[in-house]
Amino acid sequence: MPAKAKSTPKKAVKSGASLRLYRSLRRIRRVEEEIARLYPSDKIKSPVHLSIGQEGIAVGVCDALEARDAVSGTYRGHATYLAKGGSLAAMMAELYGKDTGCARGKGGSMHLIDMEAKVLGTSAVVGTTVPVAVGYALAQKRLKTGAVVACFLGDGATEEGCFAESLNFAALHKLPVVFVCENNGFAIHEPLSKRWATDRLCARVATYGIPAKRFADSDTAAIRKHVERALLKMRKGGGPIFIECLTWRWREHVGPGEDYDAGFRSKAMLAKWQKKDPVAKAAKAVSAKQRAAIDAEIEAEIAAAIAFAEASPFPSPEELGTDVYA
Amino acid sequence: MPAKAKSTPKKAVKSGASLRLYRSLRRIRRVEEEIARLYPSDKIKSPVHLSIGQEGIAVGVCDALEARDAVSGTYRGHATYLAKGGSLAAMMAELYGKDTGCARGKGGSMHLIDMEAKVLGTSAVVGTTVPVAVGYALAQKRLKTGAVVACFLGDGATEEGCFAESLNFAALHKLPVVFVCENNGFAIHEPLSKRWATDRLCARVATYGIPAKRFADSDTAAIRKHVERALLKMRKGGGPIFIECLTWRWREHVGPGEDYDAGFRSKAMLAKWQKKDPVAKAAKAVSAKQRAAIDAEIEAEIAAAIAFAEASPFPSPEELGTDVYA
Amino acid sequence: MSTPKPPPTPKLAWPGRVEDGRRVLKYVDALSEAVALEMARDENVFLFGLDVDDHKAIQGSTRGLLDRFGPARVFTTPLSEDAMTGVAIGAAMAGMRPIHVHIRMDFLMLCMNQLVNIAAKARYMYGGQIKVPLVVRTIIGKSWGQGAQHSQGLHSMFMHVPGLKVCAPSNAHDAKGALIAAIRDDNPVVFVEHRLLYATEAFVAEAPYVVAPGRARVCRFGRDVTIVGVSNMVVEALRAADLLKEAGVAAEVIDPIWLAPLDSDTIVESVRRTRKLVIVDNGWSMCGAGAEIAARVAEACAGEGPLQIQRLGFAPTPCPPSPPLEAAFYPNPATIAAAAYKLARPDAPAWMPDAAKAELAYQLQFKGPF
Amino acid sequence: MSTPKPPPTPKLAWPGRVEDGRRVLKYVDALSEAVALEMARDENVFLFGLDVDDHKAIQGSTRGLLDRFGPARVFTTPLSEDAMTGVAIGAAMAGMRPIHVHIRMDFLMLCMNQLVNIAAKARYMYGGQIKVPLVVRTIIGKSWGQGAQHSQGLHSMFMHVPGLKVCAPSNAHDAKGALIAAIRDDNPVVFVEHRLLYATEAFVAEAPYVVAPGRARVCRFGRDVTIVGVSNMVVEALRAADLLKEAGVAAEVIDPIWLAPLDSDTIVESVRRTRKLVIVDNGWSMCGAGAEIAARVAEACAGEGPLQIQRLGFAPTPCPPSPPLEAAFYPNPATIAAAAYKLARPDAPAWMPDAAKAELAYQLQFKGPF
Ligand SMILES: Cc1ncc(C[n+]2csc(CCOP(=O)(O)OP(=O)(O)O)c2C)c(N)n1
Ligand SMILES: Cc1ncc(C[n+]2csc(CCOP(=O)(O)OP(=O)(O)O)c2C)c(N)n1
Ligand SMILES: [Mg+2]
Ligand SMILES: [Mg+2]
Repeated sequence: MPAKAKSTPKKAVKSGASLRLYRSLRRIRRVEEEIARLYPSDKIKSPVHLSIGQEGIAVGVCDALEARDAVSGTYRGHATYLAKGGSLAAMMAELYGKDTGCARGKGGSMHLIDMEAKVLGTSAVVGTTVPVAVGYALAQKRLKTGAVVACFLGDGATEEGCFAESLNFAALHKLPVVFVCENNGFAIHEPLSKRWATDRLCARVATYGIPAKRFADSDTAAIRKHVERALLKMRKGGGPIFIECLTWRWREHVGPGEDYDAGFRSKAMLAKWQKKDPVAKAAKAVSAKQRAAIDAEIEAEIAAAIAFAEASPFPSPEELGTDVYA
Repeated sequence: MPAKAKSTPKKAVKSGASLRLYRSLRRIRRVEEEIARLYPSDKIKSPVHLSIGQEGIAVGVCDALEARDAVSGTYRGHATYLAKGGSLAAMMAELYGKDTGCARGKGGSMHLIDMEAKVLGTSAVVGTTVPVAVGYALAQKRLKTGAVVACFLGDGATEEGCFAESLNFAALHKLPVVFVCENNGFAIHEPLSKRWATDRLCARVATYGIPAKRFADSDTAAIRKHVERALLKMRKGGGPIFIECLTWRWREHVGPGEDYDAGFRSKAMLAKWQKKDPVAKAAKAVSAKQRAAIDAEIEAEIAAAIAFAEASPFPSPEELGTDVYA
Repeated sequence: MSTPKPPPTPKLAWPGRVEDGRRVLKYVDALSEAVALEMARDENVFLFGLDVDDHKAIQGSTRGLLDRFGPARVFTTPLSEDAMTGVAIGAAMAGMRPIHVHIRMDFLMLCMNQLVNIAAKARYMYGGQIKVPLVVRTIIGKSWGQGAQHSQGLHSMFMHVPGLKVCAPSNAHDAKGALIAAIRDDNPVVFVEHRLLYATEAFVAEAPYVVAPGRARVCRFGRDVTIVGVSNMVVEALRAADLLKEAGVAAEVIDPIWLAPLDSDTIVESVRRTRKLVIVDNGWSMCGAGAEIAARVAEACAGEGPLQIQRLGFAPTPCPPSPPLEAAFYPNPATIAAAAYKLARPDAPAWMPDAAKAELAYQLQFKGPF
Repeated sequence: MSTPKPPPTPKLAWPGRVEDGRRVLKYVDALSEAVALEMARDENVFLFGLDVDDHKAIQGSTRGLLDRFGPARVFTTPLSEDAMTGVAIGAAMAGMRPIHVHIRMDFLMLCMNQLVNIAAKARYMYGGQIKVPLVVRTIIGKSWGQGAQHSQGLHSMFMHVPGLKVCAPSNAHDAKGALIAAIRDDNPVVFVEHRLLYATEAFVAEAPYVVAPGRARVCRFGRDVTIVGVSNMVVEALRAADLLKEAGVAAEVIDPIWLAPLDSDTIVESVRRTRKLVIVDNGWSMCGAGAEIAARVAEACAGEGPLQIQRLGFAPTPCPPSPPLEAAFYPNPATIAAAAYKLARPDAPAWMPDAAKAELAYQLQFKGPF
C-alpha cells in the first residue's frame, strides 16, 4: 500500500494500517458477539442481523475512506456503522431502545445512523438505501464536497429493480459511489440458485460503464487497496465503481444463533470460510503484545457502551409525537 | 427462410411470405395514416401513439408466431395489435370510444386488447406490461400450451427496474418469451444520451443468459427469420431471447403530426430512415398487380372499419359501473 | 432459531386439537389448510413469493405446502416484488390462480404500480375480456422493536382503489373461509393477516367453506355502544367489551372481515340503535378504514339525530421500536374501553380500566361461536 | 404539436396580463414562477424528473427554468421513478432541496416504497438526525379519453401516511404560494396539481409569498350548506354555488388547499353553522379525502344534533375514456348543486340545474379575491 496521495499521515505507516484494520475488525466482531450473548436476556429490543464473518468487507472499504466520505449500509449494518466510526455507545443504546440511542429509540437495530460520522441511515426494506446513497452522492458532486459514498448492499438487493435503475443513473451522471455488494450467497434462507439466472453480476454491472471487480474471498487488505486506488480517480470525477465481495454469514439471518441444523446450507462451508476469518487473518499482522493492548481497550469500550445503554433512560412517552415532521 | 418446422403450410411458400409481409405492413401503415387523417375531426376520443416507420418490427416478429402464441405491446401498440391479428374494426371503434370497441370504450387507444387473437392488453404506464407478459409465459409453461409470448417494449422501458427484474425471472425459469425492444432512440423527446449510461443493452441482457441480438436497421425479413429460428429452441424449453431493434418514429410522440420543428431531433435522420422504410421495401418483393389487389382490399377493410366505428353506438351510461369486478 | 422438525406428512387438513368434540385450529394453520384444500381442488392455484418454501415457511403459514404440492407449485422468487406482482397478474390473466405471499405488508409499497394500475383496472379497461383472479397474502407485523418499516397496516390504500377487494380476518375460522373465498374470487384480493393473530385458535371445520366478501359479523351484542374492530383490533375490542361489561356498559362488537366490499349496512344498523360508534383500526386513522366507516355512518344516519363517533388507530407517527413508545402507539383494550365508556356515559367521570386486566389480548382465545 | 417559439428570455417573474392594475397569471405560469423564485433564492433547490427540460416543459409548467438555471439544476432522468425518488431523498438528506416532477400522478405508484417507507419516516426513524426537504410535483390528468391510468387523484394515499405533507391548490394564487411554501418546508411534500387548472387565471403577486400548510380558505360565505372542494373540484363547487344561488340556496364553499396537515377546524366551524356538508373530491370516495373530512366533522360535532353529510367523488370505477362514461364518472357543477340542494331543502322536490348552465367550469376564471 503506497503512501502517496493519502492525507492522513497514519495511513502512510504500514504497521499503522495493520493495527487499524485489526482493531476495527476485532472490535466489530466482539461487539456482535456481545450482542449475541446479551440477546437472550431480552434487554435488546430489536431484531439483530449479525455480520459476524463478513466484517472484512466493511472494514476494508471504510479504511480507504476519509472522514468526509459517507457510507450507506443495510439492516445488517453494525459492521458498516462501526467501521466508519459510528458511535458504539449510541448504537448499543439504540438496540436497547433507549433515548440516548443513535435514533433516540425510534429506529432500532435496522435503522442505525450517525451523521456526524457520515453513516447514512440504514433501512429494513431491502434495496431502498441504494438510490438514496446515489442521491447523497449526487449532492456531493453538486456541492463539490469532494466526498464519495460507499453504498453497501446484499446479493439479494441486486435483484430489486431499483438497483439497476441506480447503477444506470450513477454511471450516467458519473457520481462518486463505491457500490459494495456483500454476496453471502443467501437472502434469508434462499440460495442464489433460486434467485439469480446467472452469477455474472460483475459483467452486467460493467455494461453500464462501471468498473466492476469480484473478490472471491473478500480479503480485507485487498479490498482496501482496490478501493483506495479507485478513489483517486473517482474524486476527480471518474464516476462509480462496483465490487462484489463473496463472503459467508456465520450466524443465522436474524438473531444470535446459528442455522446449520435447518439444513439449507452446510456447516462444511462455514468451516471453509472460517479458515478465511478476517479477524484471525488481521491478528497475524499484529504482535501479541499489541493485540493484548488493543483487545483490552476494546473490551473496556464495549463494557462501557453496554453500561451506558443499560443506564440510559427509555424515551418518555411524549417522545412518541416528536420528529414526525422537521 | 426454410420451410421446415412450420405447421402453417402458407408459410412454406416464399412468395406467400412476401405477400403476407407486404399486406401486413401496408395495412398497418394505412390504418395509422387514416387515424392521423381523421384525428383533427375529433372523432377519435383518445390520444394516439403512431408507430409509422416502426411497423417492420411488429410484422417481422408476429409473422414468425403461431396463432396460439401471444403478443404484449405498448401504448404505441397499433402495429403489434394488427400484426398479430387483432380486429381492426374493434380497434377503430375503441379509438372512437364506442361500445363495439375491443375494450368496449373503456380502454382507449392505449389499452388495446384482443384475447381471441392472443393480443394481451396494452398499458399506458411504461414497462408495466413486461412482467405481465412474463407471467403469461409462466402460465403457458405450466399449462403446457407450447405457446410463446412476444413482449414488445420501448427503449425507455428498459430503464424501469421491472425490466431487469423480469429478465432475471424469465431467464431463471426458462420462460418462453421473445423480448423485443423497439429502440427508436427517444422517450418522448428525450434522447438515449440523457437516459442511458451506455448503449450496451444487448451485452447486459446477455449476462442473464438470454441470447441477445441487435438489428441495426430492423429489416422485417431478418427479424422474422431470427425469431422463427429461435422459436424452435424456445418451444422445447430453451428459455427467453431478446432482440433490440433500432428504428425511427417518423411522427411525433403522441398525436398525428411531426415534431421536427421542435428541434430536438433532425429531419435528416427521418430522411435516412425513410430510405429503410419497411413498407416500401416489402412492396418491392411483390408484383405491381399483387400490390394493387392487396391495396384495394386494405382500403376497403379500413373504410369498413371506420364506417363500423362511426355507426357504432357509444356505451350507455349504465356501462360505467359494469366490469369493475368480474 | 427453532430446531427444525422432520417435514410434516403432506396432508390437506391439520389435526389441530379437539375441544367439545370440535377441532380447534390456529390461525396460522388455518391459512395453510385453506391453501392446501384449494390447491388440491384446482390445479391452477399456485403459491409463490419470497421464502414460501423455506423451513420457516412464512412464520409457519405455508407449512406443508411444498411437500404436498412440489416446487413447481410452491416456489420462492428473486427479491423483485414489482415484477413478481406483474408475473402473478399475467399468470392470472392466462387462467391460473396465483397466490402471491409477502411476509410483511410494508413490502406492498413496491407492488403498488402493478396492483393499482394493472390488477385493479384490467378487467374494466380491457372491456371485460380478461379477469385477474389473484390473491396477495400479506402480514401486518407488530411489536418487539420491529420499527417503522415492519409494522404498517396499509389496507386503506387498497380499499381506496375500485377493482381490488380487501379482506382482514381476525380469527382462524374466518382466515380459512375468507382465504378460500379469496382464492375462488375472480378478482384481485389483498388478503391482510396479522402476525399476532397467528397463534390464536378458533373452532375451524375441516371441510372447505367460504366466508364470503361483503358480510360483516356482529361478534357480540350490546345496546350501549358499537365498537368496530379491524383485523387484530377485533380481538382487542372484544377484550375491551369484557372490561366495559364490568363497568356496566354493553358494547356491541362488529368485525367487518372484508373491508372491500365493506358491509357498512350491518354497522349502520347497529349504530342506528346505539347512536354511539367507536372504530378501532389497525392502521393510521387519516383516510383510513375508520374514516370510511365513520363517513358512511355519518352519511347514512347522522340526519336522524345526535350521533357520536370516535376513531382509534395507530398514533399519527411512524411506529417506534422502543417499548414505551410502541406501547403508546397502538390502541389497546384499555384505551378502547375508555373511549367507548366516554361515549356511552358522557356524564360519568372518565374511567380507565385496571391496567392489569387490560393487557394485550392475544392470549385470549377467540373460538367463535359462528 | 404546437410550433415552438424561441425560448423565452429567462426571467424570474412572468408578465402575465394586467387587470384592475393587478397582474393576472395562469396557474401553469404561477408554478414555474414559484420554482424560479426559489431557485434564484436558494442554490440548493434543483428541479428534475422525466421531461422537465424538453420543449413542452411539463405542459408548460417548467417553462423557462432550463434557460434560466441551466442543465445542472434542471434535468431529465431515465424512466426510473422508483430510484429517482430515492435519489431525490438522498440529495435532500444531504442538504439540497429537490423538486421531483411527475407529469402524471398515476406514476407515483412506482414511487410508493421510497415515499412511504423512506421519505415519510426518515426524520422520525433516524431520531431527528436528518430531514427530507423534498417536493414531489404531480399532475392529475383528466378528460378526453386518457383513460384509467392517466386520470387518478391518489392524494388520500399520501394523506394517510404520517410524515408526508400533501397540498392541492385550486387556483394560480395558491399554486404559487403553496409551491413556495412546499419548497421551503423541511418535510416531503406531495404537491398535487390538476391539468385542467393550468389555463385558469388568478391575481398573483409578483413577489414571493407563501400559502402555508394547515390553513383552509372560505372561498364563499353562505349559511345554507357547506361545500368542501378538493383540487379542481373547488372550481366546480364555486360554479355549483352560483347555480344554487339562482335556486335561492346560499352555499359556503371551502378550499382546504393543504390536505395534510388538514385544517378541519375551518370546515367544522362552518358545518357547526350550516349542519349540512357536501364534500366534493377529485378522487375516489372510499377512504378518500372526503372520508377523512366527513369523519372529522362527524367526530367533532355530530353529538350536537342532526347533521347531514354527503360525499361526491369519482364513480367507484376505473376512469373510462368513452365520452358518455367519462361524463358520468366525474362530479360536475350540476351534480354538486343537486346534492347540496337536496341537503339544504330536504322537503322541496328534487332540483337539477339547467344543463347548459352546468357545464364544466374551467372557462370560469377564479381570480380571487384573497
Ligand atoms: C423489499 C424487501 N423484500 C423482502 C424483504 C425480506 N427480507 C429481509 S432480509 C432479506 C434478505 C436480503 O438478502 P441480501 O440482500 O443478500 O442481504 P443479507 O441478509 O444476505 O445480508 C429479505 C428477503 C425485505 N426486507 N425487503
Ligand atoms: C412509468 C411511466 N413513466 C413515464 C411515462 C410518460 N411517458 C409516456 S411514453 C414515454 C416514453 C417511453 O419511451 P419508450 O419506452 O422508448 O417508448 P416509445 O414511446 O419511444 O415507443 C414516457 C416517458 C409513462 N407513461 N409511464
Ligand atoms: Mg445475502
Ligand atoms: Mg423510444
